[in-house]
Amino acid sequence: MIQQYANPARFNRLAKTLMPWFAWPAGILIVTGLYFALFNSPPDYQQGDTVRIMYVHVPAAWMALFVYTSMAISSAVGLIWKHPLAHLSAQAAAPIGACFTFICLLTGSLWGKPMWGTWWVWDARLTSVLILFFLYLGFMALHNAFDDPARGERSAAILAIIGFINVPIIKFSVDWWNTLHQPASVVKMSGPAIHSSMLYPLFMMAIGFTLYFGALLLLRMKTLMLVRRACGMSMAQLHQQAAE
Amino acid sequence: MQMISDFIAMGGYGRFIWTAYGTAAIVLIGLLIISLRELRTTTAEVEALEANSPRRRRTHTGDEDAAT
Amino acid sequence: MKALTLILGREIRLALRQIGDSAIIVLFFVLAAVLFPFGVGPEPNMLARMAPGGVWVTALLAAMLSFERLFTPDYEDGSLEQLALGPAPLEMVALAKAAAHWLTTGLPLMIAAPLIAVLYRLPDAGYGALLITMALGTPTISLIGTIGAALTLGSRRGGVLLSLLVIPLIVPVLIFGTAAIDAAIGGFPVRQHLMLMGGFLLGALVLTPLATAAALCQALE
Amino acid sequence: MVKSRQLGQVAVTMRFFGENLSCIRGERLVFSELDFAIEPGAALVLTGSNGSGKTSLLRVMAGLTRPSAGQLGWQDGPITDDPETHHSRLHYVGHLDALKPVLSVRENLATWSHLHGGPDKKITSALKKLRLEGFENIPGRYLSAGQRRRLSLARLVASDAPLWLLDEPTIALDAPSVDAVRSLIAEHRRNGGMAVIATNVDLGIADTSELNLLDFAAANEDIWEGVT
Repeated sequence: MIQQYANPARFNRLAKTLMPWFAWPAGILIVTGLYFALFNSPPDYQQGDTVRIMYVHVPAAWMALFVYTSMAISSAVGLIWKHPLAHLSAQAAAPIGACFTFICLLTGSLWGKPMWGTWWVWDARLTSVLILFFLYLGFMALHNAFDDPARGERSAAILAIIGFINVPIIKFSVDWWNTLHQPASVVKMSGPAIHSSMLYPLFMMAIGFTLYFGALLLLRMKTLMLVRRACGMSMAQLHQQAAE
Repeated sequence: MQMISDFIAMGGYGRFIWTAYGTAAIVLIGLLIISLRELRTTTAEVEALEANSPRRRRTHTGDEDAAT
Repeated sequence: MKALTLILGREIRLALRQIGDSAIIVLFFVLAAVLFPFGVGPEPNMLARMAPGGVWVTALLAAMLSFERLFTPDYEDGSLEQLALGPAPLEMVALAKAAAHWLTTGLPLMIAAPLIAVLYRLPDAGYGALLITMALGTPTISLIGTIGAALTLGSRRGGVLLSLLVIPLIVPVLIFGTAAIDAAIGGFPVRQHLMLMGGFLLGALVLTPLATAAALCQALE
Repeated sequence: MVKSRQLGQVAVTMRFFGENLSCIRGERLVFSELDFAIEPGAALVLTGSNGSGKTSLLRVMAGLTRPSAGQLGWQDGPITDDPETHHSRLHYVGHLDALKPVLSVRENLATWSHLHGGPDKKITSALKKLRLEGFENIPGRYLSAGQRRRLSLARLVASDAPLWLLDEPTIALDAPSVDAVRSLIAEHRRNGGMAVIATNVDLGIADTSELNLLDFAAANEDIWEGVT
């Protein structure tokens, strides 16, 4: 086995050991988080119970940005040091990120209807998150538009790096333009502007989602490695017959 | 009984909240199931590939090839 | 620098030999723009209200059509390899290709845009802004388009995929382009929109050749 | 080592070598731990069955494909330090002819030779050497496969480059053209130039060293080996 390339066998063993440490805590945290979110936290004095959508909308939004950032970083690592595992982690993360972005957009609009009276408004934050969703779809579409998987992963990696410019735009869109969307109220210089009884379920859900992402990433990476292995083996057998 | 229907109603916003949680659950659990199924089919495929060219036979043809 | 002019000269000579290609692009622009009044109805102030967006969106789609033919012919007949193996760096090749695309497609679209605006009965105050925003916007579109063309080089459904990748990156140019024309019509100051568009152009001028060169390297590997 | 360009004489007389090269193509290791070195005036012939990596190795030498391991270099340093200088020191003639059907034969050759700094007057002599005189103004689309191949080979002489990388140069060529190519290579080597030729056919070129890609094949190992 060629050592200096990716060492899939070592990663494989690592993934096996890490998997339970991600999967079970994720399940527990999400379940307890849901319990607190739905039963144990107070309704908002203005919004009433619709604020409970926050416990899904906000963690999904954080995850959408977190996953794209991890994709951009692993794509850069893959391109610079020609490390196949890095490309694989970007390819594995893309669908997960796309799902989180979709959840974020959907729950946002479900929260917007009762609060702002409309499903969608062309607001800086919402538009840039929609663009992020298209970037995820673009990454996945570009990835399997080529016959040679190695070619697809490298060109998708470049798109991931170019698209990264959108992440700061999303983060600061609420500050740059006067947006209907609420400015940052958790991660702030002056400390969170939310009461602790609402903050705990929020963090529980956020950490639960992150662990869910970690477990699913390892799982999808293993699948992708097996796909590549199958592709490599069939190519090798092809040349084996050709040589005979 | 009354408490539960209050809970379902969620102060009149029930349909928004439950659709939000419902779709989020469907998407996340759906993704998990799809990923698990993909893993199963790919492992089966690799095992099939490995079966019809076991390591022993491959090195054998390898030697033959080097000899000619 | 000499290499840039050489490659640019080659591109322009090739484009002039096939002048029909850019003529078709402008024809599509006119046709697509003419469709809107049929769809929306000829009522004057509705059309005038819609003129900036209509002209800009159809110009963008027309430019989108020509991106696929940017690298594919050279990639298929081996010229791209020779360009990559030339003494000039790939960034230079990318810049020359973008400039050639702007001259053969962006410029004709810019010339045709006021004519279309007349069909849309754009108020007189808007024409100046339309020309300036097109002057600033079409080069940015050409530059970002070369990234898309390089990324999807050699892929199966190149054209459609290219639009999926490029449109999200071009949305800011469209937003501020139309906003500038609306501001001009309304008599509001146009300066900040044009400054932002100028910023996009300069940013694209510097960054896109790097991305395109990286994408071309992957394509040639 | 005279590095300045002298007209007509190949000035850059340096050794070109590669160490511990390996290349992955489509999830498969095509060759590994491959070393080679070419002295000025020498010719290296790459042999091996189809798919053994001849073209891949040529593209790695040209700098089109990045090797997965190992490095290439001239005596004054690895090619990655200054890719442009490396590119200006070589001509790569692959399977594709880099010919535009709309441009005439002269214009096609001129684009490539000017890019490499070749003077205008050498174009007619290049065409004559490849038996293409009189074709100057014919648009590229009317050329036959052999003529297109000869036009592609004309790039070698239209501008100077010490290293020639030729991928099956004699495909679709008739007998007199093969002789013309053979004499071109011989003259290039007399001027201190170097040539790497990938071919399955015996070209009958005197004292060449040979490199068989199959000696460096990686025994069918794929890089995702250990994954179970």
